[in-house]
Amino acid sequence: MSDYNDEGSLLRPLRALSFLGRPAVTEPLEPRLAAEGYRGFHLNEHAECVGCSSCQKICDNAAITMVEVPELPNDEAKGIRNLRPAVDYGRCCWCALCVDICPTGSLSLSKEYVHTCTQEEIDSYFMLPNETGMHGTFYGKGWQKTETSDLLDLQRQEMGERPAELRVDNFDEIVDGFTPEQAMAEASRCVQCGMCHDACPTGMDAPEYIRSIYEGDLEQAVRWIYQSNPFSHVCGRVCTHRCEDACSIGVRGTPLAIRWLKRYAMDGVSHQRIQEITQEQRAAESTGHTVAVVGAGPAGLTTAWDLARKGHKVVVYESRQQPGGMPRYGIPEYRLPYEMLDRDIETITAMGVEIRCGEEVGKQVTMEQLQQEYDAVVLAIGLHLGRSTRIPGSDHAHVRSAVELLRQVTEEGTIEVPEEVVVIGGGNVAMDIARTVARLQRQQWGGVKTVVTALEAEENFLADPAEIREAAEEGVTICPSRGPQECVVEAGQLQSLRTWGVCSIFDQQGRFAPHYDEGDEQCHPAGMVIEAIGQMSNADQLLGDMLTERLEWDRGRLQVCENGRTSETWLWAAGDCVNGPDVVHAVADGHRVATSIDEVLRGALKHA
Amino acid sequence: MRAENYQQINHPPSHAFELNFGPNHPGIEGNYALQVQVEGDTVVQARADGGYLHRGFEKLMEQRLWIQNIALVPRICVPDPSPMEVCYSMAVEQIAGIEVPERAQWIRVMQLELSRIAAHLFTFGGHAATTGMYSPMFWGVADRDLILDLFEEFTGGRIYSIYNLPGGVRRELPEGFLQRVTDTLDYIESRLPDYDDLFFKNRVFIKRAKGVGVTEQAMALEYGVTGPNLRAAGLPFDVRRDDPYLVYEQLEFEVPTEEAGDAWARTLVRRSELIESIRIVRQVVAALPDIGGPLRTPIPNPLAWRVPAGESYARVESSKGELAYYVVSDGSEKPWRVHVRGPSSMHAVQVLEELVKGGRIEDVAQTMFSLDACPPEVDR
Amino acid sequence: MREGDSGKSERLRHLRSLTEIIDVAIQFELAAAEFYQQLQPQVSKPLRWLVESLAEEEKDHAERLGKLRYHPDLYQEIQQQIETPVTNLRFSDGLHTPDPKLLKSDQDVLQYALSRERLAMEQYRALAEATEPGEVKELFQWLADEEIEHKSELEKRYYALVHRGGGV
Amino acid sequence: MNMDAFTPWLDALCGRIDGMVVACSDLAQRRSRIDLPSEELTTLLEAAKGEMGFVHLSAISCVDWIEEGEFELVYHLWSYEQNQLLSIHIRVARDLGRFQSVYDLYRPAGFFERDIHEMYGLYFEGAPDMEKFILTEWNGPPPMRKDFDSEAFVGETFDWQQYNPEWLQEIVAAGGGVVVPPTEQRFSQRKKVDGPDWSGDHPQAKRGQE
Repeated sequence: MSDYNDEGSLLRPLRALSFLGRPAVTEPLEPRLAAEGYRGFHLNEHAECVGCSSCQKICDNAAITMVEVPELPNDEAKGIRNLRPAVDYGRCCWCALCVDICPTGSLSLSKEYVHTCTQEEIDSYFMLPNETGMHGTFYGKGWQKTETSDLLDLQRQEMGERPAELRVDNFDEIVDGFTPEQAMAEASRCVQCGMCHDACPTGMDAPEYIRSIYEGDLEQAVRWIYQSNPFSHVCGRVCTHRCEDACSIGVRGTPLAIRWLKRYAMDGVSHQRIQEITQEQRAAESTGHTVAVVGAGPAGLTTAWDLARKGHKVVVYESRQQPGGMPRYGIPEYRLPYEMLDRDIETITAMGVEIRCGEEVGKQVTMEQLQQEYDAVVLAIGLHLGRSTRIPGSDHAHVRSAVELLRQVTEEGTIEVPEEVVVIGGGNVAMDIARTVARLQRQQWGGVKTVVTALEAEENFLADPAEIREAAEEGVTICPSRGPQECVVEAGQLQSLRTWGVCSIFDQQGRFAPHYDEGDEQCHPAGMVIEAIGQMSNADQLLGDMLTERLEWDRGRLQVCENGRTSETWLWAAGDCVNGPDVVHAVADGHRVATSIDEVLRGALKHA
Repeated sequence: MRAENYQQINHPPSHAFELNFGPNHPGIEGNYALQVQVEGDTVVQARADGGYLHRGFEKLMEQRLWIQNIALVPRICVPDPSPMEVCYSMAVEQIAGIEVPERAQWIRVMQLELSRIAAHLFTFGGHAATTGMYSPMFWGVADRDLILDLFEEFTGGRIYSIYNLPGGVRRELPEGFLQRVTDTLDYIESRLPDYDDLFFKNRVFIKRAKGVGVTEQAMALEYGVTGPNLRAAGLPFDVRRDDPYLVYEQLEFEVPTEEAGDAWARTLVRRSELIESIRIVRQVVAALPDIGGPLRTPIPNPLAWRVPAGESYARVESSKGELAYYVVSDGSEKPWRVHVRGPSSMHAVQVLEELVKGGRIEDVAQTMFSLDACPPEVDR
Repeated sequence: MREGDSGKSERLRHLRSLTEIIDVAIQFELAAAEFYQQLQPQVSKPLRWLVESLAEEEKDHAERLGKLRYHPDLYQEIQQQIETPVTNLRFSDGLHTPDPKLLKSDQDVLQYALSRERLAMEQYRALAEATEPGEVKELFQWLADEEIEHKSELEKRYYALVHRGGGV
Repeated sequence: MNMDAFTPWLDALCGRIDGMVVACSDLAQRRSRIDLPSEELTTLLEAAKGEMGFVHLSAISCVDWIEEGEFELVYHLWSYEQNQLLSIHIRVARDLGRFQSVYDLYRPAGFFERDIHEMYGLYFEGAPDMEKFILTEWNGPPPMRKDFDSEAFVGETFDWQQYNPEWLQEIVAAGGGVVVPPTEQRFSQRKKVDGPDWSGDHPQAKRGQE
């Protein structure tokens, strides 16, 4: 306690007179720079910013407007928009949350204290931050995102998977799927920028279903997923996930595991309930129109699904014994259990789609018949034939095509494989067959001697990096930059694959033009060589000469308009046979074609 | 109230006059009004009139993401903003069950105490000005600026630090910062004799302040007075010591009191508190180099963060007294309710009305400033 | 002027030999173009565009050589008499026509086109080797390089088709 | 201070007051919560103040549970003797709009009840002063009620500052311009999407160009 009774002194204040003798404190007139880490005005590295709008979402004062700057790049596939934040300093409160949430780290604040102007110059309060700052002079960065201040979780939840030694001798699914905690944590990383939606060929509402997962409402997530994709189990497992390439969290961190989240949502709701949910969207009445779809793969069945839920009668003709197309006959079971594919197909048939298996168009039924019996026909036959390198010796009986072998494994459950196998190709099909063969070798020979040779250097492989890693874990030897020259055959026996080293693979325009180093020759011993390179269809055979002749073609593929309609008004084409191989693209195509057919049929209804 | 809306109170013809203190008045931190009736120089009736700084913070907070409110709350008390963000963060942490890393707790204590020093310096200046002493006013404001320099350096903002997040603090202290804190504290300590000469022990000031605006302990308790104003009436209660938070339990400090409960006693309590705060900051400065670890327990992506349903009542001791946040979550991305219990809402309304009654006109402003009434806390 | 006249006729004499070479080359390209044109209706419709594009390319090549033939620089530059090597006859080998029924796929067509270009390239290279250093040798080498260019262009298409599964 | 007395007192109180529930009591954290019927409030406050020294009414908080049609009133009491904070939760019907004041027991209630009346429209009977304090010139509904949309009010009442700086004019001339105004992304204004719209065709619109 102070001395409350102190009466004070009248003289003590006079001591302050001593200040007259002290030097005056002077401050220079020039503006001084603020401290490191000061929250001044915005700076934005335009080359780093992807226009994701996260800054706008976190801004509690609605101070940020997204402005389209046409001169900047705009690439949906890469997750880059030409939008940039403009800041209204009449609203900004300099909290720097925009900096701390920025997924790319392009935003920072400057070390300037002051901006002021007259009422006439009020427009200067609204500015598009760039690298230099609002006054045209760069004074250095003030507040920048640090590891501590970063508001984003850049690390993906690790997906549990069975270790290589447990998976290499069987075809059980490899990944465990997310636990609820993992899914929640993973979903919480999303900033809802929608880059994934824009990059997805079928425009999946990933931000919405991720949010639903985060909110613990898996049924709602399923509802969002089925908005755009009836192959939800399939895509939750084997989608090429372009969404993840575009994810803005992926700019500095690992992108959200969008595909695994979809898998989680789909697995989290019972098959029964999923069917009930999907039935919500079924049209109440039948339209009386009939549509035939040729090929029960993702494109064909998506078309059928869309048309069926709109009330059209759809019959799908499938030449093989079971529906599913490439997901069944091309993708090994350790990536996609047949049961999950069956569930997707059951959901589709529950919508009223009829699938007739073992009815091959061109044999049991002709296109002409379909044309007569149905109001519209969709060709969705995929690319089921493997290309051959046609190098010397490639006509040997033990030189096989990957797609055919994979199909054989699906149909027969297993095949006999030799002790040494060489695969040609660096795509996902090559990995699929290599890992399948590796498993069969482990079962039949007790060890894995599978070699993958690809023209590409490893960083240019078309296969998913995870596939390459997992293949290596399972004992597959990856030989990048090898150009196949000859399947060496001696005395009628396939001996090996002879390859040359590839010195360069692309020309200056980025086109495929391998150059070989002939001195770098290797012979990979092989009892079987599997070619896993390009794929093609046999559309012309199936269509018949007449129809093939009538139709218009574009560079060897059926010519279709943007809605998938061919030059024949009753015939549409969808999927890989039009676009090249990709499951999610096929689904997107299915939707497009179905929409077009629906419009045409309804138009016909109106005029009739 | 705007001038055009002002209606003169009809009072009986007498020698009583009505005076308006505020809403713009140098004796008020911010905008606030006190309508007083005087007879001669004596105040016979007073009525507080608030709302000039009402920005609807509590309503706004119900419409914003949990962490967006961090940018909002410091604005509720301009002279002492740091307790606002710390208290809000604490309330959210309690609901969400977030442990704050130790280092962050120490840094928060440093922030709070630096803020208290700045706020008290400001109050000294303001109080001095209401008694006609302008040099201490300039000193108070200028020396406070040195603390603001420190804030600028470690939080990125001079006034509104926006330095806390639920879970911890936003960034590491700059290189060599603790030394600069020590230097500034040394300087402020060295200034105290100057303040004593010109202000605390200035006979003129003592004469003016003694016996003005007396809150005896019983009255203080009855009216819910807290903080320095309560301690000036002899009750040694301090939230930091008696309902401890952060790492205050590990710190040594006194809870200074006075008995008289008048304007001077309140100022003396603040002066002692300033010394205690310097003492606390020095302890933090000494301890911090040995306290490693993270600064922040990560929270989920703030754009989606849902704080689990629940409620909490977080209290801190601000420079003005007991500051509390009552926060209710319904489990969504934004608070369902945030109630800010500003300490001034007690001593700036009912207490003030009571204290100026019977006093003299010239003491009204002094009474307000000696209570450290902060209108934005009342208005929110 | 007499000197000039005789110089001119001398050049023309040489020129005729050089232009003859180019003419043969043009004929080769035109023959190829014609072959592809005739092939078109005989292959399946989806392949026609490919055959047509090959015909266009060959026509382009011929035009390019045609431009060279009448290029004024050539008159001035060429100083050397040519002995037309016997290998010239080999051009005709490249003119054999395959059975269109064997050209079932885009890959078949491209393979055939590649073999043609390879043949031409080898032909010019052999001519260049058999010629004394000088302008004519350079001309052959240039022609060989042209064919290498055509061949590598086709190879790129071939790789894109066969190895990357993309369009031709 | 008798720290040991608090818990037995709390237990005993439950026997004395009908419907009183000790929702939680954490002595180490110095926090206890009591839920009780609103008519028992005064009894409890008297007991707390008289028997356990809860002389300090730290605050009265009002929470609008609009869907349940209730206001929750929370009386935060502090005992300087026990060093304990006691939160007393009661619910009053929203429609009724009135409740009894505790001003006689706690003077600070004068401020808090006046504030709640102003902000929520809950009238306290027996309070000395229910005059407006903060919203002197406000004639609208009590703004803290959940059914009052303050942002809509602001939107209707105030203009958005319009800017047209040169840089923006140049961008507009080049074919760009404002794509997403802040209001669209503002958290409080964000459209609440309940679920997918399955009525129409499959949507393909890109988000960036919304």
